[in-house]
Amino acid sequence: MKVELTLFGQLADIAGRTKFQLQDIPDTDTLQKKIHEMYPEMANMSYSIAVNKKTIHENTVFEGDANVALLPPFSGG
Amino acid sequence: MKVELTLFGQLADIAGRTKFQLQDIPDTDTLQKKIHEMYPEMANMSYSIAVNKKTIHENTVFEGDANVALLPPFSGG
Amino acid sequence: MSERKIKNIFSQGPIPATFIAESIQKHSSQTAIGGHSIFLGQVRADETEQGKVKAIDYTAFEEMALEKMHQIREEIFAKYPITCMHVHHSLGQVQAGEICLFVFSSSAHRKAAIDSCNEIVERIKAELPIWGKEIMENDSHQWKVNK
Amino acid sequence: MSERKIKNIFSQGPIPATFIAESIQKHSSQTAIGGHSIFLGQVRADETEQGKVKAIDYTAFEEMALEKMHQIREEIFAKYPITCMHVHHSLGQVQAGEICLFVFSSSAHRKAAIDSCNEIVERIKAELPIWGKEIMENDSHQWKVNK
Repeated sequence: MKVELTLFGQLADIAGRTKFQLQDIPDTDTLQKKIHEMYPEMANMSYSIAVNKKTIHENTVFEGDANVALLPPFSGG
Repeated sequence: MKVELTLFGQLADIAGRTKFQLQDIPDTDTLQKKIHEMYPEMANMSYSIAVNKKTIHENTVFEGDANVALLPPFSGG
Repeated sequence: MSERKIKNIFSQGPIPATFIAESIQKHSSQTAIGGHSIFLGQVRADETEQGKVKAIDYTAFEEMALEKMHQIREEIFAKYPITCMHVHHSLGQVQAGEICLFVFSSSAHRKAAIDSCNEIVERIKAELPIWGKEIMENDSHQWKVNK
Repeated sequence: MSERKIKNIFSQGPIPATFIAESIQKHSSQTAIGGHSIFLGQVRADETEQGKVKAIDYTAFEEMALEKMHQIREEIFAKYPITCMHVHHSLGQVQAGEICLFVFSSSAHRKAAIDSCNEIVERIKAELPIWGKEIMENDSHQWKVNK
């Protein structure tokens, strides 16, 4: 199972890239843990998670490959 | 003492004119009575009275010549 | 009493969209502004008992309206932290589909612009001595009543 | 689910005043409309700890933003008796003083246009995945935070 990750705003700045893939991630809690290991700075940041373009509000198990986006607080308009 | 009267909207339609003068009118109550004698239709109409461009809310005695306007309900915008 | 001059708000005929664009464009040099709120009144082709409205013919007690508008302007500036406000109202004939009222309020943050614009519109409709005569397609007419 | 298509709201760079005028002008054929409410967001030259803002560079998660906007549109049409609504948001760089957001709502009577326009603006700011990076005159930058 493959997670295609997209980062926006300040999160992309920190990662130095906007897209990458992670393998063998069963759910969003595991994903977040992994991300915070890779980029400790993100552990203290506020962001939301969208799985296949829907914002999730609790741990979500991936049922097959997933597109996941990490979304910093919005500042449009 | 002279009252210079200006009529707007439907009131001007009824009078068939927008301006005329009346003499020897001491106050707005007398003025209204006179107007309603001249144009009985106006007695049943809702309008406000402005003396020298200020809307009045009770009988007002003229202190010298006055400009009086009869204002139907507003419908700007 | 404030030093602001009494501004004219009236112009003959409809308010062109290009005039609105120019007014917006002029604010690009005011870089403290973060939000503009605009209200436009457009003449409706209402179906009435007298017929279908094709235009409204506006008249006003101009001097009194401008004095009243001046007072409203002062009160709005005192009440809201806005950068500027502009009001334009048509006189004479405005056809159905054309713009007869343009209210434009700007501020650093959106709330003041939005709230002041709404209040200006309400006060214009309630307090300015302006009258609209609805002209029907069959050339009969009736005096408009604001709700 | 409604039949309305998902509309694009994004365009590159600032929203020109002439575009706004054209949008207003197009509504002159819709003679059931009595009021238009417009909100414009303009980039502010804020003084920040990092320096003075000269531009905002907007990015968005476009597909998600358009799906969300579609849902907002459906809900607004269900809630308010409006004739039409239009939303345009900039992507890329918008200089201080330029327009980055254009929300336009129209209805027979003013209340629905005004209330829906306000609600659309609030929802855009709160719910659409769009980010503004403030570019300073000294070319440093910081990510904008909506209040």
